[in-house]
Amino acid sequence: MIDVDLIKKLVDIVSYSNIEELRVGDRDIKITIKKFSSGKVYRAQDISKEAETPQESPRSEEKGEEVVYITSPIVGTFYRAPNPDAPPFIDINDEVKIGQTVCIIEAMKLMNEVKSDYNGIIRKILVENGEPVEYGQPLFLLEPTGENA
Amino acid sequence: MIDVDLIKKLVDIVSYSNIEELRVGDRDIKITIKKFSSGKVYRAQDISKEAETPQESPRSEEKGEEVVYITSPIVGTFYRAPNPDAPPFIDINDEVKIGQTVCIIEAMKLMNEVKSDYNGIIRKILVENGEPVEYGQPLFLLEPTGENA
Amino acid sequence: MFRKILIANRGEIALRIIRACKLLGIKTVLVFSEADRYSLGVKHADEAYCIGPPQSSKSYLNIPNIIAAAEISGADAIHPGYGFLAENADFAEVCESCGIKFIGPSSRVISLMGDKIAARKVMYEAGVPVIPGTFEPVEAEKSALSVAKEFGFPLIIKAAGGGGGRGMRLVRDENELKGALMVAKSEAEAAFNNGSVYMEKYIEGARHIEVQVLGDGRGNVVHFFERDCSIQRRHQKLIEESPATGIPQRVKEKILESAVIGAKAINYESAGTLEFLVDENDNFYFMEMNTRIQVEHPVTEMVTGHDLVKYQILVAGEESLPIKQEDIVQRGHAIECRINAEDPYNSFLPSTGTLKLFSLPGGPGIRIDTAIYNEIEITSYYDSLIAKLISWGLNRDDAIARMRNALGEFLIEGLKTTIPLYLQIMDDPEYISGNISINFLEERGFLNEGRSERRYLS
Amino acid sequence: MFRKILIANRGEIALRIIRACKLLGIKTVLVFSEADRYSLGVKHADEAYCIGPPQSSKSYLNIPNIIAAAEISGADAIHPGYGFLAENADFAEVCESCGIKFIGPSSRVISLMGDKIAARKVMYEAGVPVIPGTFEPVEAEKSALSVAKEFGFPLIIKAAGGGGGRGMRLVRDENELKGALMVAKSEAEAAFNNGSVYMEKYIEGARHIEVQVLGDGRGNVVHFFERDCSIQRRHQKLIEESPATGIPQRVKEKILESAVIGAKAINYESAGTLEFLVDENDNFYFMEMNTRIQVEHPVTEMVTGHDLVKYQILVAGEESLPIKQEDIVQRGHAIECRINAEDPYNSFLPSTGTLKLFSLPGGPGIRIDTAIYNEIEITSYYDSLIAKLISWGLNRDDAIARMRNALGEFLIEGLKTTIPLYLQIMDDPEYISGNISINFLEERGFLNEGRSERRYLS
Repeated sequence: MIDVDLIKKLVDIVSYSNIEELRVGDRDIKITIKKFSSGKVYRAQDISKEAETPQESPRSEEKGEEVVYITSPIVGTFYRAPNPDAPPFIDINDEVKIGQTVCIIEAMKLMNEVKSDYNGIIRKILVENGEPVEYGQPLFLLEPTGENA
Repeated sequence: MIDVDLIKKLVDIVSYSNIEELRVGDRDIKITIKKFSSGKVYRAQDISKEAETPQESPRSEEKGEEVVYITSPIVGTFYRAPNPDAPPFIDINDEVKIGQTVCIIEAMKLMNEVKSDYNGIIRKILVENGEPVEYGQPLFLLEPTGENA
Repeated sequence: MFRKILIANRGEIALRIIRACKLLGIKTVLVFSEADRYSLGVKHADEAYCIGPPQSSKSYLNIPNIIAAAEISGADAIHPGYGFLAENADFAEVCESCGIKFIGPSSRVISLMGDKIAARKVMYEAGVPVIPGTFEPVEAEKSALSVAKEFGFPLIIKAAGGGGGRGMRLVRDENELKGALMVAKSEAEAAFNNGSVYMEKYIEGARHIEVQVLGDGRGNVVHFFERDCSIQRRHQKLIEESPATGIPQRVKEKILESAVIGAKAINYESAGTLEFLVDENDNFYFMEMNTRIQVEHPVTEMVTGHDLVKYQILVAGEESLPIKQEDIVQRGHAIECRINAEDPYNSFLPSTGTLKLFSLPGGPGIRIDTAIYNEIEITSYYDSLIAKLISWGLNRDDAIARMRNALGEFLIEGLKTTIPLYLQIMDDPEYISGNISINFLEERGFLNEGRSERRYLS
Repeated sequence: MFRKILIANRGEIALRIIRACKLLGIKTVLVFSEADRYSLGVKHADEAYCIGPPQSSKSYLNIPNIIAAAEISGADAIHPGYGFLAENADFAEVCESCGIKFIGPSSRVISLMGDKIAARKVMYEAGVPVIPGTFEPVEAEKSALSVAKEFGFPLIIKAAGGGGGRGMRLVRDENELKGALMVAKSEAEAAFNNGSVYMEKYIEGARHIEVQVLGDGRGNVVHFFERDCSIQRRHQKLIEESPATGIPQRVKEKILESAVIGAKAINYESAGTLEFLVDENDNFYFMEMNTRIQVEHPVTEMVTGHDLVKYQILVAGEESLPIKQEDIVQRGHAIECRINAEDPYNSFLPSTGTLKLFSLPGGPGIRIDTAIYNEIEITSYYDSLIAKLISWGLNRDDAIARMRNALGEFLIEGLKTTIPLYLQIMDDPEYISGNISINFLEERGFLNEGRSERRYLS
């Protein structure tokens, strides 16, 4: 049984202390308390900035399901369609195949097609049309289907 | 059962200490205390210097027996006897009483008697005759006997 | 020259003195309290001795233990830094009687300048302009009233025994006089063990200008130009700069000349500072003299290139000036911000805790004097200064721009500091234009209404 | 003036450029590799974009991604720092064609000075003394032999395509000539994609003296005096100082004059450095020109007080010199030690790992340019420079004493660094007396016999 009150108390204890890690066991007690393992360097104002940057890892767990990301291979401006009047290459819930063009990234006046490395279904589009993207930035979240080499 | 008060006490112990890790066991006790795997700042040449400085705590565990230290209340030069021709105030295995003079510390040409705060038996003399001592430096290690207020 | 110097201080100034000693090849002994066992000073000194528990009264003010540490280590001189025993004539006298050179002026001069009334008198007699006021202690309301009639309101009542705002009262009219006199006397008695007070005319909208001098104790004195320390809160300096801006060159020269005259009049030895008030019409008045190295000495070092602590030691050891006046030349502009562990938005309440230090500023024109390092504990035992950040530029605008950037480069956590306040000041148009006075922080709205904000004149 | 500058670099020089931009009120965009996401530069820049994986070839040398980052951020200029793309004429040309100002000389001048043979010729024709040698590539053994007969042994074969010791061979006699020529050519081909080599007389016991210049691209050039960078290992500078010591004033003046003549001859724009060798008889010879800001520029800044990176930006933005020659004045002496993550007692093997930083030096006369902070990981992707420590004093002895002390104040763990070597050098009587040459480290026994110690001329 999970005792919420207990957890809250433990969280408070850690929050208002100088420790960084607390492990609690049971079946005749096992407690580990750690103070400052190291810590990354953030100023307060950086934390939000950092939080905006999605993880670069192309594979990541979300809600227990396996998902993958298509990330930007270059720096430039993200476009969902080949030109302003055309329909987007793909939309949410579309199925994509390996090698299929999913978007265009414009850089130095060149239109660079980005192709999917996965078979799967588009579950999220992570960048607005016309927005700048950096190298490695996740563009689409896919639920993989079938074979993914 | 997990005892929140116990945990809070342990957290306080860690927070307001110089240790970095505390592990508490059970089933006939298992305690691990780690002091600064990282935090403290020593250059290589400092480590020996630091190692020479005994702990200031008047009470400390050693080989499972309880021992106490008589520490220097002032800065000066340590003398075991009232003058060079006299026998030392006390020697190893002597019994001392609270208030008994155990040594002299010379400072600014004045001889300051140091008296024992404990009843006990002298087990170690930690400073050589004529050596300088700093404030709080352990001078004698005692095995306490009888009543120690 | 000295073989070994004992440093009777802590924090950044202890490190500063160690650096000067190493420049001169002199060994260092640092004394420390139990709270400072893991300080950088202890790490960098050649020897270090614990002299007592954390409380200053039992450690850094413990004269017998400090002298004993000098004896057992064989130190032949003691540098007192600033604060603690730096202006304690008794300590200087004990050093003298023990054959240990006190790096500073003689106990006689410390006493003389420590008595603010006597100091006023000496300076006045030497021809240095002093603030209009009394040259004797003011005892009773009746004599206070006659003084008030002579000089007019507003007036300030000050303690003869010391500075820093304690025992000080601004009196705007006759009704306030009696009460202010009583409170000032009892505050002075409590703070300095000396209930004597004196009265001065209050100088409106004044700037705090001080002159760094160095004397050899034989009547030879050089100056290192002036500092403007007007940015204060309750007589605590927060920002200092050199040169002073907005004061005509001829007035500056008069002030420098007066400072040298004053220091010569007392055969001053060592580094010292004569503090002046400069009013809106550029009249200037001697206020008091500090007979020690000051917190803000780095701005002078940045501008002149000279090492004041080194010179302090050289003068003490060789009894002659290591430098001629014509070799002291200003270049550019320097600003110091005192980074205090205080909450500038909550009555400057001291902030304590374990500091997480990630990164300190650096690069061109930036100097930091600090003893902080990652995971050091900032306690309430000592003053709240954790770092001095000094910026330099070829002109004041560059010094301000570099200061602004360097303040932003501080990456520390775990404590509130005065950094956010300084960032605001560096963007303040009045500060940037050099339009500052000792009322700057109040007038520009940088001081919140803290609960004890008005305890002292501010 | 520029509104926003993109910085195409990393580490301390990225921070250095950010500081100069902040001084000028210009916004900054930093590009970074995945290895540098948590760098101080990323924290302190106004904007930052990831441009590739850790390998330089895919990030800091990735021209399309860097230009794209300038486009999406709206940067109107790019500062290349040193290394990476700083002397890449193609990159400068791409910037020019995209309407982004490259902060440095034109691609034409970069190309010209990048071709070491062409540079020799231009300087020779301008009247700058060059090392006796060839003005054309040396192709075959036969022509090499005739050159050798003209100038005599020992000789050096150098690559036309670049510096830094690669493609360089010392030839002591005729027997070594053929083999050395072949090896040098193939090494030059591999390193610079250009197998052209040329030959110069070897100057015995020379000192490396270089002159910092700043030009406006219209024939106006000022110099910021000289630096002595003789303390080198395999043509990698380790310690630099300004002014040079032990060279007669009239010779220094000739060198400075030659440097200005040379820079004017190519209508040089931006900050640049002309490198000279000075032999034991105080003859001096132009070696090559670096068309970028250099690692060692801080020693010049400490001595002159001028901000070279600021001036680089001003010249690029305003196309005129921000300073007159007569306003550039030397004060005191500055020394820089390059703190590298290398084991000086094991062939300078790079040291990688997580750095634990406790405390960096500070106080009077100390400047640090570094991007390290506690727990940062030092990888093998980039060069091993982790910090530049610069000391300044009114004279060279004070600068040395402060450097010695500051080196001792470094409290870092987790990596081997060159600090212990520098501590030894600061105590070396020959170094202290200023008796240095490019063979100093070898002659004074500071180099162990490392396994690849003799791969390059040393």
